[in-house]
Amino acid sequence: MLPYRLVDALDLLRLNLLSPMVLAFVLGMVAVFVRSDLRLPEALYTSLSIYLLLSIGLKGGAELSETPFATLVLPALATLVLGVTIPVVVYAVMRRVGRFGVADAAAVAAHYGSVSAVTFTAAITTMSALDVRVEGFMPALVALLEVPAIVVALSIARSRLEVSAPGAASGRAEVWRELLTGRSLFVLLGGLVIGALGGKAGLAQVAPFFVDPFKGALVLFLLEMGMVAAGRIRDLKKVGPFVIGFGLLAPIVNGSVGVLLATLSGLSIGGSTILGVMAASASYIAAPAAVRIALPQANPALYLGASLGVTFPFNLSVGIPLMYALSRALHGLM
Amino acid sequence: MLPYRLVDALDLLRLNLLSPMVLAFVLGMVAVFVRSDLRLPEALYTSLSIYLLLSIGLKGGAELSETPFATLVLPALATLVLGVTIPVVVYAVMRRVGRFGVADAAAVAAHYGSVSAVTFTAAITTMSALDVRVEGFMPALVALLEVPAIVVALSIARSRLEVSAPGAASGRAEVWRELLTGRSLFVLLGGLVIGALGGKAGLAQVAPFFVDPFKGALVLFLLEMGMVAAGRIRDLKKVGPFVIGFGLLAPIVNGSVGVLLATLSGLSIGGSTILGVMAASASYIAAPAAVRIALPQANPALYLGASLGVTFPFNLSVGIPLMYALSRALHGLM
Amino acid sequence: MLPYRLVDALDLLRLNLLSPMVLAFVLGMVAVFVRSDLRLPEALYTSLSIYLLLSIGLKGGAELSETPFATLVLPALATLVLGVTIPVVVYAVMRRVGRFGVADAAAVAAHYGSVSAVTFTAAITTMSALDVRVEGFMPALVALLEVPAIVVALSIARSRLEVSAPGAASGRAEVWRELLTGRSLFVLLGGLVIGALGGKAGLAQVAPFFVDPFKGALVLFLLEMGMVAAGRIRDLKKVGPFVIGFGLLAPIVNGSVGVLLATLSGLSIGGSTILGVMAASASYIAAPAAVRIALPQANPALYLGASLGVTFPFNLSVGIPLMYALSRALHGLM
Amino acid sequence: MKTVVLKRVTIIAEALLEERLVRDVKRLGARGHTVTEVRGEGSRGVRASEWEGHNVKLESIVSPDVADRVLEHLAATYFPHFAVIAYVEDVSVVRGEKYV
Amino acid sequence: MKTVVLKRVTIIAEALLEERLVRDVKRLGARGHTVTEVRGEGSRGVRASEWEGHNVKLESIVSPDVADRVLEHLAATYFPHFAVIAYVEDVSVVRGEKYV
Amino acid sequence: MKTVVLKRVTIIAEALLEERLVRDVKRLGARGHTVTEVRGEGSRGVRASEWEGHNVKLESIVSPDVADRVLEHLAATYFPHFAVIAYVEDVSVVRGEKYV
Ligand SMILES: Nc1ncnc2c1ncn2[C@@H]1O[C@H](COP(=O)(O)O)[C@@H](O)[C@H]1O
Ligand SMILES: Nc1ncnc2c1ncn2[C@@H]1O[C@H](COP(=O)(O)O)[C@@H](O)[C@H]1O
Ligand SMILES: Nc1ncnc2c1ncn2[C@@H]1O[C@H](COP(=O)(O)O)[C@@H](O)[C@H]1O
Ligand code: NA
Ligand code: NA
Ligand code: NA
Repeated sequence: MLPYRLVDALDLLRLNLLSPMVLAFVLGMVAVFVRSDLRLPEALYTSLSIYLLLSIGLKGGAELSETPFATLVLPALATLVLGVTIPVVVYAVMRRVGRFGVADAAAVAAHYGSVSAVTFTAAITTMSALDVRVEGFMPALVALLEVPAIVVALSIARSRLEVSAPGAASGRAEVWRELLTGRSLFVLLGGLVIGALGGKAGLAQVAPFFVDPFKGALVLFLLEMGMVAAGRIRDLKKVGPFVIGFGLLAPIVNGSVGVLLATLSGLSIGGSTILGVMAASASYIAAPAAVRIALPQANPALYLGASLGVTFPFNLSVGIPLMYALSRALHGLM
Repeated sequence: MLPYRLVDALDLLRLNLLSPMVLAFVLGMVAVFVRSDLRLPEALYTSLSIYLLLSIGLKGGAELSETPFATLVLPALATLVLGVTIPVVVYAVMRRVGRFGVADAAAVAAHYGSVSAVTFTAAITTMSALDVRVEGFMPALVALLEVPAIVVALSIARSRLEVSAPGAASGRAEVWRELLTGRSLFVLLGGLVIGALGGKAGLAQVAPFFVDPFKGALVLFLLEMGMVAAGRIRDLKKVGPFVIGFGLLAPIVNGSVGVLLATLSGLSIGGSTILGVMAASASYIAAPAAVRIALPQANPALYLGASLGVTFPFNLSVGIPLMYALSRALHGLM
Repeated sequence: MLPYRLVDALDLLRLNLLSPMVLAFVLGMVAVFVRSDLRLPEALYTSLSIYLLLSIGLKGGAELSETPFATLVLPALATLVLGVTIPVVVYAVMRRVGRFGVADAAAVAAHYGSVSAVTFTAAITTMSALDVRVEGFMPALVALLEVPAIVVALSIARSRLEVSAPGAASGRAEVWRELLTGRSLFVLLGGLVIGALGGKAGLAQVAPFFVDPFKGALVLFLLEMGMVAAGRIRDLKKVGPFVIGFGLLAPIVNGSVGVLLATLSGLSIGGSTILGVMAASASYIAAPAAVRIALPQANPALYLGASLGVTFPFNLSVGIPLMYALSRALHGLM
Repeated sequence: MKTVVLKRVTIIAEALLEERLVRDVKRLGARGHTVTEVRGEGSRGVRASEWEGHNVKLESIVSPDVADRVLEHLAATYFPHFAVIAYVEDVSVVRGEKYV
Repeated sequence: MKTVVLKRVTIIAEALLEERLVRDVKRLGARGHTVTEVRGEGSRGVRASEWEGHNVKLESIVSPDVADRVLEHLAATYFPHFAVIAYVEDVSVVRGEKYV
Repeated sequence: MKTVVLKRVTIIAEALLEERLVRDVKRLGARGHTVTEVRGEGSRGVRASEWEGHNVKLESIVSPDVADRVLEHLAATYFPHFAVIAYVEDVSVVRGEKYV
C-alpha cells in the first residue's frame, strides 16, 4: 500500500501546487525576483487580513454553536498540550543544539508554538478540494493554540533574563493584554463569538461576502505573502544553515506529534491533518508583534527568516500533503 | 394582544441584536474599550461607504424605474413634511428647553432632520430578515428627506445669526452646492439615477457585487462604526444629561410621527417602519460635513455626541423594533 | 438590410450607454463637473486595477488551457501584425500630417498600438449582454498586442533620436524589462499563467470572487475613470483640433483593420468585434508608464489627452457598436 | 549647488478644509503645493465628519511675503473655529524662480 | 504676522511603536502631535510584523525643553533595539502659547 | 541631548520615479531614506500614468556633501523633463554617525 500512498501524496502535492492560491504565492515571489513594480496597497493587504480572519472566525463560531461540548473536550486538550509542549521543546533545541541566546531562542519558540493563519487556511482549502470532511470547530482550536504558546515562550524568556531590554513591554499583564487585544487574535476571536451567537442563520446572511469569495480573496492575499516571503530570502543568508535545517525539520516533527495527538483525541482524518498542520506551522502575524514588543533584542532576521522564509513555503508545498498522508496512515492503524 | 406584541418585540430585539451586523458594531466598541490596536484602513472605510451608498441607490433606482408615479406622490409628500417639520421642532426644543445657542441648536436640528444611512440599512435588513415586504422606492425617499432638512436647519441659523462665523461657507448657494455635491448624497443620488436608467436588467448585471454581498460588507462597516461610536462616548460626559435625554427621546417622537404620516400616506407595514426609522435617525455623514462648513462655531461634541453616541445605538437596538411594533399597531387600527 | 442594421446599432448604443458600467463613467465625469468632493481612495483604485487585470488573465488562462494550439495560430498572427503595423502608421501620420516631433509622435504611436484594458472589458461585457459568443482566449491576445506595439514605437523613437533625454531609461534591455515587469502586464500575464495551469477547475474555486462580481467591480472602476477622463478634458484645449480629430479617426481606422484581419483569421463575429475594439483602443495603463520612463520629453497632455480624453469615451459610446456592426457585415459577406 | 532660501508654510487641518485651503493658498500667491494625509491630536479632540478622513497636511514653498499673507489669512479665517495649526520654516531650494 | 520660534521633533519608527510613542511624547509634555504613514529603509533592514504597516512618522511641535526630554527618552528607551530615528528643527509658529 | 547638525534633502516627484530616485540617492551616499505618498500640484499640471498614484516625497538625512551631490544629480537628470522639486533643510539629529 505504500507505493499507492506515495502516488497519492504526489497527486496532492500537484493539486496543492497548481491551485490559484499557491500559484499566486509563486507569482508574488516572481514579482520580487524580476523586480516588478507591482505592489499591493497596504490598505488592501490589511483589509484582506481582517477579512480572512473574520471569515475564519465566523465560520468556526457558527459551527461551534452546533457542536456539543463533549465533542470538544479531548481535541481542545490535545491542542493545549501542543501549545505548551512545542515552545518548551523548540526553546531547548535552539539553546542547546543551536547555541542561540535566551531572547532569540524564546522568540523562535513563540513563533513555532503558535499558528500561521494562511497555512491553516491553505490546509482547510486542500481538504475541501479533496472532499475530506473536517470538524467545523477547528478555528476555535487556532485561538486555543495561538495564545498559550506565545505566553509560554515569553514566560521562559522573562524568567531567564535578569533585566528586560529597554523599551520592552514590562509586566506579564501588559504582554497578555497586547496579545489578546492584538488585532489578529482579536478579530479571530471576535469572529468566533459573532459566529457562535448568530449561529448558522446569522452566517447565512453574510455568506455571499464572507464564505463564497473566500478562496478568491486568498489569491490576492497570497500574492502579497509571496512578495513578502521573497523579500525574506536574503535574510536566510544572514542566518545560516542551522536555521534553515531547523525550519525544515521543525514542521515535520511538530506536525507529526500534532497529527498523533489529534488522532488520539478522536478527530477525523481531516481534522487530524488540520491540527497537524497547525502544529507544524509558524505564526507570522500574532507572534512577531508580541515578540517585537516583549523581546525587542531578539533578531527579526532569525525568527522571520525561519518562519516566513523556510517553514511557510515548506508547509504549503510539502507539509500539508505529508500531514494528510500521516493522518490517513494513523487512522488506518487505529 | 399587547402581551403578544411585547413578546414579539423582544424577539425582534434579540434577532436584531444577534445579527452579525449588530454584533460587529459591538465588537468595534469592545475593540476601543479593551484598547485593541485594531484599526480599519481609512481607504477600506471610505470604500465601504461608497459601496454601501451606491448599492442602496442602485437598488432603489431599479425599483423606482418600475414604480408608477401615482404610487410615489403621497409617500413623497409625507417625507417632505417630515423633512421640514422635524428640524423646526428640534430647533425650538434645543433653544427653549435646552437653552442652547443658535448655532448649536441649528446644528442639532440639521442632524436629526436628516437620515442615517446605516440605521436605514439596518432597518431594511431587519425587515427582510422578518420577510416583511418593503416598498422598493424607499432609498429615493432617503434623498428626499436628507436635503430639505439640512437646508431648513441651516436657513434658520442664517436668518438668526447677524454675521456668519469666519471661515463659514458664505451664501446659501454655496451651502446648497456643498450639500448636493457632498459625496454621500452625490453617490446615493448617482446610484439612484443609474439604477433607474438601467432598470432591473442593469441591476441584475451587477447584483453579485452590489446586492448579494451587501450585508457582509455592512459587517465590516459596522465594525468601524462601533469603534467610532465608542470613541464618542467620552464626548457624552462633556455634553451632559439634557443631550443624552434628548438623544433618547427625539428618535421616539420623530419616529412615531414618521410612522403615522407614512401609514396615512398609504405605505405598507414595512414601508412605514422604514420611514419611521428614517425620521428617528440622525445623520452622521452628510449633516456633519454640511454643518461643519456652514456653522463652524457649533460644537461637534454636542451634535456628534448626541447623534452618534446616543441616538445611533438606541435606534439599532430599541428604535427599529419599536417602529415596527408601532407600524403594525397603526396598520391594525386602520 | 442597411436600415435594419442601423436600428440595431442604435439599440446597441443605447444598451451600452445605459449599462451601470457606462453610467458610472458618466457619473464620475459629472462629479468633476459639479466639483463634488467625491474621491475614490487611491488604494481602492489600485486594488480594483489589480483585481480586474488578474480576473481577465485568470479567465483567459483557464480558457487557453482548453484551446488547441492550431486554433490560436492565425488569430495570434493577426494580432501580431496589428501590433507592428498600427504604431508604424500612427507614427507616420503624427509626423507627416500632424507635424509633431519624434518623441511626441512615438509616444502617441505607443498608446494607440497597445490596448485599453477597460475598453476591452467593456466590449466583452457588451458581447455577453447580447449573448454573442466570444473566443475565450482573447485575453491572451491582449498581452500579445500590448507588448510589441510599445516596443516598436519606442524603438522608432530611439533610432531617430540622437541622444536620449536626461533621466530616460537607457538601453533597450531596460525598456523591455520595465515593460514586461510593469504591474499591468505582469498581473495580466501572471493571471494568464495561473489560469492556464489551474484550468477550469482552478478557476471554479475562485469564481465567486474573480468571475461573478466582475461587472460590479467595473462600476466602481469606471466611476474613477470618469473622474480621471473629465480631469483630462482641459488638456484637450491645450492640444488643439488636430489631436481631437486624430483621437476620433484613429479608432475607426485601426478598429476596422482589426475587425478585417480578425475575420480573415477565422475568429467568430464576437471575437472579431473584440479584436477590432482592441485595435481601436488606446492604452492608458501600460503605455503611459513605459513612455514616461523611456521618452520623458514627450508631452503627456498630448498622449493622455488623445487617448483618455477622446478615444476612450468615443470607443465606449460609438466604437464598440460600430465594430460589432462591421464584424457582422464582414461575416455576412464571407 | 546654487540654492535660494525660501519659506515652507505647513498647514495641518481637518480634511474637510482641504479644497478651501488649496484655493486660498493659490489665491494668496503660492505656485504649487503638496498635500499629505495625516492623523493627529491637538487641543480640540473632535473632528467633524468621520467620513472625511482625519487631517491633511498642506505644504507650500513660497516667498517670505506670501508666507506672511497665508499665515495672516489663516489666523483670521480658520483659527477661531476650525482645528488648524500652521508654521513656517526656511528651506534652500534649487531653481528658486519656480516658486515666486 | 507675529510668530514664535519653537522646536519640531520628528520621530520615524516601526509602526508597532506608534501607540507607545504617542503616550510617551504626551507624558513628556507635548500638547499635540501629527502622525503620517511612511515607508523607509535604514541601517536595520528588517521590520517586524508585516501586518503592522511599515513605518510611522510622528511630528510634534514643542518647547526646546520638551524637545530635549523627548530625545533623551528615545535615546535611552528605543534606540538600542528598535528601528527609530529622531531629529529636531526650528519652526516659526503662529499662536505659540498653544504648544507649551 | 547631544545632537549634530546635518542636512535633510526632500524630493517631491511623480510616483513613477520612486524606484530610480531611491537607487540614485543611495548611490550618492545616503544611508537611509523615508518615503511618503503625497499628492500635489505645481507648474506642470500633468502627471503620467494615473495608475501609479500621484506623487511621492522622499526624505533623506545626509551630510552637507551628499546633499549637494544629490541636488546636482537631480538638477541634471530629472529637472528637465520630470515633475520634480527638491529642497534642503538643517536638522539636528541624535546619533549623527548613523547618517554619514
Ligand atoms: N503640538 C503639535 N504638534 C504637531 N501637530 C499638532 C500639534 N497640535 C496640533 N497638531 C495637529 O493639528 C491638528 C489640529 O489641532 P487642534 O486644533 O489643536 O485640535 C491636530 O489634529 C494635529 O494633527
Ligand atoms: N538617513 C535617513 N534619512 C531618512 N530616513 C531615515 C534615514 N535612516 C533611517 N531612516 C528612517 O528610519 C527608519 C529606521 O531606520 P533604521 O533604524 O536605520 O533601520 C527607516 O526605515 C527609515 O524610514
Ligand atoms: N511651491 C510648491 N510647494 C510645495 N510643493 C510643490 C510646489 N511646487 C511643486 N510642488 C510639488 O512638486 C510636484 C511637481 O511640481 P511641478 O514640477 O511644478 O509640477 C507637484 O505635484 C507638487 O507636489
Ligand atoms: Na505551530
Ligand atoms: Na431623521
Ligand atoms: Na490599440
